[in-house]
Amino acid sequence: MDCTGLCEVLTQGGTDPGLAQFLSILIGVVLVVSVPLVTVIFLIWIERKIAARIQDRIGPNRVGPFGLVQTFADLIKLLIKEDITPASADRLLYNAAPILSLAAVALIWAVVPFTPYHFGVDLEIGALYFVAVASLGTLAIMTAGWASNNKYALLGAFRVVALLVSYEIPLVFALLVPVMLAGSMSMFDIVNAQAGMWFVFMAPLAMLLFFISSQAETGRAPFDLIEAESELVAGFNIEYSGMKFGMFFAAEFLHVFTNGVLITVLFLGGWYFPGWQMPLIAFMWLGLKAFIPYFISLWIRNTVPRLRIDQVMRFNWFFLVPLSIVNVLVLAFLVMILKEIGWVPVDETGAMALADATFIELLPMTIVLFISNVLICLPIINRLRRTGSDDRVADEQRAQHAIAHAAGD
Amino acid sequence: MDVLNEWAFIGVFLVLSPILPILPIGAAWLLRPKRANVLKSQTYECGVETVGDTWVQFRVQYYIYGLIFLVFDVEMVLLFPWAVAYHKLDFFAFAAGLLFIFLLTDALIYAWRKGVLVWR
Amino acid sequence: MVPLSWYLIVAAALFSIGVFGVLSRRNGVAVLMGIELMLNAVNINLVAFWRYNTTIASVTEPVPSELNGVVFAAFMFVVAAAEVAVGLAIIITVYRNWRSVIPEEADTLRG
Amino acid sequence: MIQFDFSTIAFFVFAVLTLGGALGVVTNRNLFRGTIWLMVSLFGVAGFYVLLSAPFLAAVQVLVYIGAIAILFTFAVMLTRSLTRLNVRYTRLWPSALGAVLLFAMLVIGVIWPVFGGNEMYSLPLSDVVRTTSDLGVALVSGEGYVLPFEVASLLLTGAMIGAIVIARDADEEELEQ
Repeated sequence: MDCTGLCEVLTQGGTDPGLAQFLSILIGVVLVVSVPLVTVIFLIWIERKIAARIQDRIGPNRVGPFGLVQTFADLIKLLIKEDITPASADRLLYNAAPILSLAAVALIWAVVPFTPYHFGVDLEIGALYFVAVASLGTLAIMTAGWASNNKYALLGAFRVVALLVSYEIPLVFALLVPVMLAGSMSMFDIVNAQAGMWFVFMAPLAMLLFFISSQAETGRAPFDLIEAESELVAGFNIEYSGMKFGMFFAAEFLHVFTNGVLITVLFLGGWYFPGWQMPLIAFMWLGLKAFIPYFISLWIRNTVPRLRIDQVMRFNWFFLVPLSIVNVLVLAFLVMILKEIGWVPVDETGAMALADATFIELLPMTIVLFISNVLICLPIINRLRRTGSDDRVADEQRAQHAIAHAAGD
Repeated sequence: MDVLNEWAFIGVFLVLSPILPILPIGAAWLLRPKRANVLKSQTYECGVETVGDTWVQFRVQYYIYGLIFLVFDVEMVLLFPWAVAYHKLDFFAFAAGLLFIFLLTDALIYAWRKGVLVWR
Repeated sequence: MVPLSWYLIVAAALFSIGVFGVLSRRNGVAVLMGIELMLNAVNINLVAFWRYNTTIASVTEPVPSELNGVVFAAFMFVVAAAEVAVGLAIIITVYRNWRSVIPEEADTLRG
Repeated sequence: MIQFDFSTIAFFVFAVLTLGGALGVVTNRNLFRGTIWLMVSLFGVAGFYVLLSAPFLAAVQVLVYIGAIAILFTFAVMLTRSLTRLNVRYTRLWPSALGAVLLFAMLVIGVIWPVFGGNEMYSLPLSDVVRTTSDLGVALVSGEGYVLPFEVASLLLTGAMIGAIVIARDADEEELEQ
């Protein structure tokens, strides 16, 4: 095993090489883990402020300047809340579920490249790692629902799991697109391949699909019918109280921002920004760019009404899944043809290589791919619109029929 | 051995990341009031005592969604290497990947035509 | 690094536990879980033999046969998924029709 | 002989996870808990894949088994509901336990130890270099590689999906009629 950086310093200081290596890994892990930990505390404040502004309120403003310390006050409140475990629950699994839920989200951060020099680890299979780890969260929800030993919890868990697995298909198909363009699953290589041109311009549709399905993966509105906190029981976490309940929520808050970071890494060029490259500024760019999808996600959450489960499922299986498959097929086909006519930058072996290409070299390819995406989208949007209005008409007719029927009696 | 070094990081991460939620839950366990009684720890359903089994009968629909997901998930197993190698594939190999996707789309179209994808 | 035989011993133990599960349980779902264990034991063996037995001639020019263990294991995932999907579907249908999940009791087809 | 480095310790951790989880599967009376144990066991197997330098398979193992097959198992357990409360029902408990132990002993004493145990050739991997996922992709779809099994796998999945839908749908329709 190689021993560089901090490990090297420790070895020179007289530490045993094995121990030094372990220590350097441990310190790295602690640093990477602390990023989501610190972020989540401020995310909760930001999210409450934004939600309040959208709903024409002020939001937390009592504790500390601008209510900044509010989250800590809530944390202390949660710490001294009574925490009830139902008598009929499966104690071990009941307690394990919230831990697994938050850990699954935190694990994603291991592969996030913050700057060219600061990242947890650069796995060769980074993109697949992220999907695999995210699926642990699904299992956590299933476990929580079953271990609570409650009808509503179990039903809620079943519904949420059915929804999560359904939306994972377009998510993974959308993920194939940056992997194909970069020719690697490593998050680091994917960012590097966007040096000349961000993937959002080459594959806007893939980004849109990824965004919609990751919104569903977090269980946020308009896909929050399982939870529907304002009208139904809470779903799979109905029996949870105190800190364990808080952990499910922390996982959700963190997941939304994690998705923002992932979209930035996969589609918005990670740490790149035209004409300005420095390690620390790179970190700032990543954070700033991650806020764009994060803010849009909050915006949608606070403005779009909740959908029914049959609508959500129909939207996924009849629009998102076919669209994501068509998207991959069209992109694969077009890039193959563009390579034949020489519009795609290639390396000396004739393989596609976007990493070293400049903006100008990538422009023709990008324009063709962008137009193809728009062309795919147009009929789909039309179809969606027509289906929506048909549904509305049918609903209205049914309502009128019911009224007439009631009056006739 | 470089690869294993990377995975050692993931291994340590795997052990440490549960500590993130365990710390606050543990602190809460120390601080919170513990005055459990029989009424409090009953199942929270609607105020009335719980009737019957928790394991109510579920619909096969859930299973079918899970099933289609499983098939697509396994498809990913073979498609991801194809996507990674895509940039250096010749036309024949590329067409093999397309045929693979088409064959699976057949199954999806079948499910669509049979109407099992509609939530009833 | 541990020698190959250790992996084989673990795989053999996993396979034996799977056999025990298949033979001793009456519940169809539990039997399928045992089969999953056996399939995974086989997969460990495939990958272990591949890792300890393959010579890689040149780094830059991969030969497909240098990857046979991983490819076989990937196809095992396909087989396992197909088996679980159909197997569980049969168990569910048998349960709905006979109100039983014990394989021996669904014997209508017996001649 | 054997150095106790990082990978050896990891091997033992994963062995304990795999075999302990497997024992949990076959001894647990509750099927849902059995599913969770199965996942623990298969997670250990994913660890072995990492140690054997096949990280792609490890990620796939977690993705397919924990992400999909576990969900399918829990759905099936709930759909065949009354069984979760069924007392553990073993048939031929002792004969099958004896059979499994004999099988294990036969494999270890008869095959693994004589053939691979003392053999120096199998104490270390033959080559340090490993193939990447990109090479795997080329091998899967190239003409001299595994393109035929690749397409057959797709057909198999299609067949399995259609078959399972046909089988499961009967039960669903019956239920809707009631």
